Amino acid sequence: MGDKKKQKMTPEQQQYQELEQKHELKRPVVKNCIKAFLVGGLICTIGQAITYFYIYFFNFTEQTAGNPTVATMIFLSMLLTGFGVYDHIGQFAGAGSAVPVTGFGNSVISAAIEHRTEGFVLGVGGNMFKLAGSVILFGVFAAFVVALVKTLLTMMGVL
Amino acid sequence: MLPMFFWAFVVGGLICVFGQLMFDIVKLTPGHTMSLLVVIGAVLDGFGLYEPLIDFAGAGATIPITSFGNSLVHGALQEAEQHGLVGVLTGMFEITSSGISAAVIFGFIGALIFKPKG
Amino acid sequence: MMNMKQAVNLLAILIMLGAGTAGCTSFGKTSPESRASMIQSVNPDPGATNDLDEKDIKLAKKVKKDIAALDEIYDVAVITGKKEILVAYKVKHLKRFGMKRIEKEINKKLEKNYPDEDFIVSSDYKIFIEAVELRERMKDPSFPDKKAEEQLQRIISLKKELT
Amino acid sequence: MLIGKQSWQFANKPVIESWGSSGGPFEAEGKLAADFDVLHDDLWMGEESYEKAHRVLLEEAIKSALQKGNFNKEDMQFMLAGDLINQITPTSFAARTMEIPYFGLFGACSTSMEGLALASFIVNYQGAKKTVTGASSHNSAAEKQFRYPTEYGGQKPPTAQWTVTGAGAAVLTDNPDKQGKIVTTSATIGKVVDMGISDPFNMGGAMAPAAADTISAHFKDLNREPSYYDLVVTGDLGRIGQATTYELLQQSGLEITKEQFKDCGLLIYNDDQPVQSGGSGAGCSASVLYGHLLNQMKNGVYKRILVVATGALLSPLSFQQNETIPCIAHAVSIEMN
Repeated sequence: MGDKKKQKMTPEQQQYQELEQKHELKRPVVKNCIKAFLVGGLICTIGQAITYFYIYFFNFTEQTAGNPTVATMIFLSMLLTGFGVYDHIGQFAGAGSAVPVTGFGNSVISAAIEHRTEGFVLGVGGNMFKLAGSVILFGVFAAFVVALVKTLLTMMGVL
Repeated sequence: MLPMFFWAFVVGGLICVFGQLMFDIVKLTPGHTMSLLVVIGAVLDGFGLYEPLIDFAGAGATIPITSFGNSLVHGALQEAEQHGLVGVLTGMFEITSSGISAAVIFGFIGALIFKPKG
Repeated sequence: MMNMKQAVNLLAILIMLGAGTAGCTSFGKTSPESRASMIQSVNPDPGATNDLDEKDIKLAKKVKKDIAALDEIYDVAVITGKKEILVAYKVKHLKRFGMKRIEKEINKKLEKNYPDEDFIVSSDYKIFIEAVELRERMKDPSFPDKKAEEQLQRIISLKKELT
Repeated sequence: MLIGKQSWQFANKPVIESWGSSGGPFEAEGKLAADFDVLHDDLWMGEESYEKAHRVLLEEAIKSALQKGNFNKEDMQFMLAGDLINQITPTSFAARTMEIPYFGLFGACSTSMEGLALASFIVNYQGAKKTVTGASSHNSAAEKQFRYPTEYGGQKPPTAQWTVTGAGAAVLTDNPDKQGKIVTTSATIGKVVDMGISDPFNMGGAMAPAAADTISAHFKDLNREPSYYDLVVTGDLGRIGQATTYELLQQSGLEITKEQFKDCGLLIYNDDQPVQSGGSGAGCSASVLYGHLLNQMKNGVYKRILVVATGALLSPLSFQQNETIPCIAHAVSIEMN
C-alpha cells in the first residue's frame, strides 16, 4: 500500500517527505516492545491469579473460570478507566494494555463515559462501540467463516 | 501452577509485542490491530491451535483479545457438531463472549458513576 | 453535589461486589491442604467410595499405577465410585500443548486394560483438588460412604460441565 | 493595500489596544502560566460538557481583553473568531453571549492569524472602529472529536502534539494615537499546501511546507529580509514541523537564524510535560500571542515580530477516507510603533 501511495505522489511531495523523514522523531520500537511485553505479561499474570482465585475458592474449573476472570478484569478496567489511570498506562505500555481484554473494556468504557454528556441513549448507547465495534464485527464474522469452512470440510470428509 | 504463571506472562507478553509491532512498524491504528488479532484468534482456533495454547499458557492466551475470536469459533463449532451446517448459523446466535457482556454492563455502570478526567 | 456522587459511586460498587460474592459462596469450598495440591505434587492414595470393597480399592491402585507410568504425567488421583472411576491427573507443563492427545491416550489405554469399567478422566486442576479433598475426607472412618459417593458425583458433574 | 501577490500592507496601522488569554490546568503547569489572565484548575470549568467549557474559555479571553482596555462589549463593531470543533459551535455560542456582530472563521489552528489579518484589514479601511478577534481550543473537546475518548488508553507516538486548552483574544482599534502602541503592519494570506502526509499524529510534518510557503511569500511580497524581524514565531509546528520548516527556509535561501525562529507550541509547555512534540490547536498560537508575546513586546523585548499560524485542514472523516492532510498558514507582522 505504501508503494501505491508513493506512486500517486508528485516528485515534489516525495522530495519533501524525504526531507521531513530526517526530522521525524522515530518511534522507540524496541523500548515500546519491551514495555508492551512487561505490562501485557503482567496483566495476563494477574488474569492467571484471578483464574486460580476462582478455582481455589469457588466452584469453577480451569475452563469455566475463564468467564468470571474476564468479567473481573473488565471490572478492574472500568475502575482504572473511570479514575483516569488507564489512559496513562496506555501511553506507557502501548499494546501491552490495549491487547488484553482490559483494553477492550477500556475502549468500550472510555467511549461510554466520554459521551455521557450527549445523554444515555444517543450519547452512551450510540457511541459505546465506536471503537470496539470493529472488534466485535470482525470477531463474529471471522468466527462464522471459520466455523462454516471447518464444518463443510468435516462434512466432505477432508478433515 | 508456578510454571503456569511464568508461561502466562511470557505468552501474554509476546502477543502484546505482536500488537506493538503492528502499531509501530506497520503503523496500524489500534482499531485495525485489535480487529486483526481477533481474526487471527479465530483462524488459529479453526486449525485447532488455540486450545493447546490455552492449555499451555492459561490466562496468557485467554486474556489477550485473540481469545475472543477463539471463543466465538468454539461456540459455533460446538453447535455445528450437533446440528451440522444449520448449527453454524444457530450457534452464531447463541454464543456470546463474556467479554462483550461484561464490557457492556461495566461500560454503562461506568457512564453512570464516572466523569472523564481529561 | 460531589458528596452525593461519591455516595452513589460507593453504593454501586458495593452492590456489585455483594452480588458477585453472594452468587459464588453457595458453591462448595475446599480445604487449604487440598489446595496445596495445586502448587506441589501430593501423590494422593487411590481409594474407593466404598472403602470396604477390597476389589474396588485394588482396582484403583492398579489404575493409578497404569496412569502414573505415562511420561507426561506427574500426579494422579484415582477414586472408584459405585459405577464410575474418576481419574484426575496433572500434566508436566511443557507437555500441556498435547493435553488433548494425552487425554485420548489415557482413555484408550484404560479402555483396553479395563473394558468393563466406566472412566471419568480429567486433567483439570479443579477436579484434581476436589479429588484430593474427597480422599482426605474419606480417610475419616466416620465419613459415610453415601456422602462420599454424592461428592464424587458432584465432581463428575463438574467435568461434564466442561464440554 | 495589496502588496505583492498575496499580502496586505496596513497603512493606517490598526492598534492592538488590549489582549487577554485563558488556559486550563495543564497550561497552568507550563512555562507561560504567568502570562495567562485566567487559569482554571479544572478542565470542566464548572460546566456540564467539554464543549461548554470550551465556550467559557473564549468568553473569558474576550472579557479580559475588553476589561484591560476599558472597553464595553457594546463598543465592539465586529467579532472575528473560530475554533476546531464541528461547526465552530463553542465560538458561535460565545458570540451569542457577547452580542457582538460576528464572523465565524475556520482555518483550523491558523484561525488566530486569519482573524487578526481580517480584523486588521477591516479596521485599516474604516470598516470598523473597534473589533475583537480571537481563537480557542480545548484539549478534551478536540481529542473527543478528532482522536479517541480522553480516557482511552491509546499510545501516542512521539510525533503527536498536545492540543492546548486555551483561548486568546485581542481588541483592534483605529486609535489615531499610535505612539508606543502595538500595531499590525502587514499580513500574508497563505495558500493550501498538501505534501502528501497522511498521518494525523504528525501534524507538524504536514504543516511545515505551508508555513515555509507563507513565510517565503511574505518576505518576497514585502521585499524584506528576515533580519527585519526580531522574532518569526510559528503557531503550532512542534519539534518536527519547526525543524523541517527551518530547513525548508534555509534551502530557499532565506537567512533566518535559529534564535529568531520560534514556535508557540514549543514555548508554552515545560520540557517535562508529556506533550510529545509540543502544543497545538487554535488556542495555542492565540493564547501565546495574546498573552506572552504581546506582553514581551510591551516590555520592549521584541520590536517587530512575524506571527505565522499554521493549520491542518483535516477532519476525522477525511483521514478515515485516506485523504492526505492539506495545510495552510497565515502570517501577520506586529510591530511596536
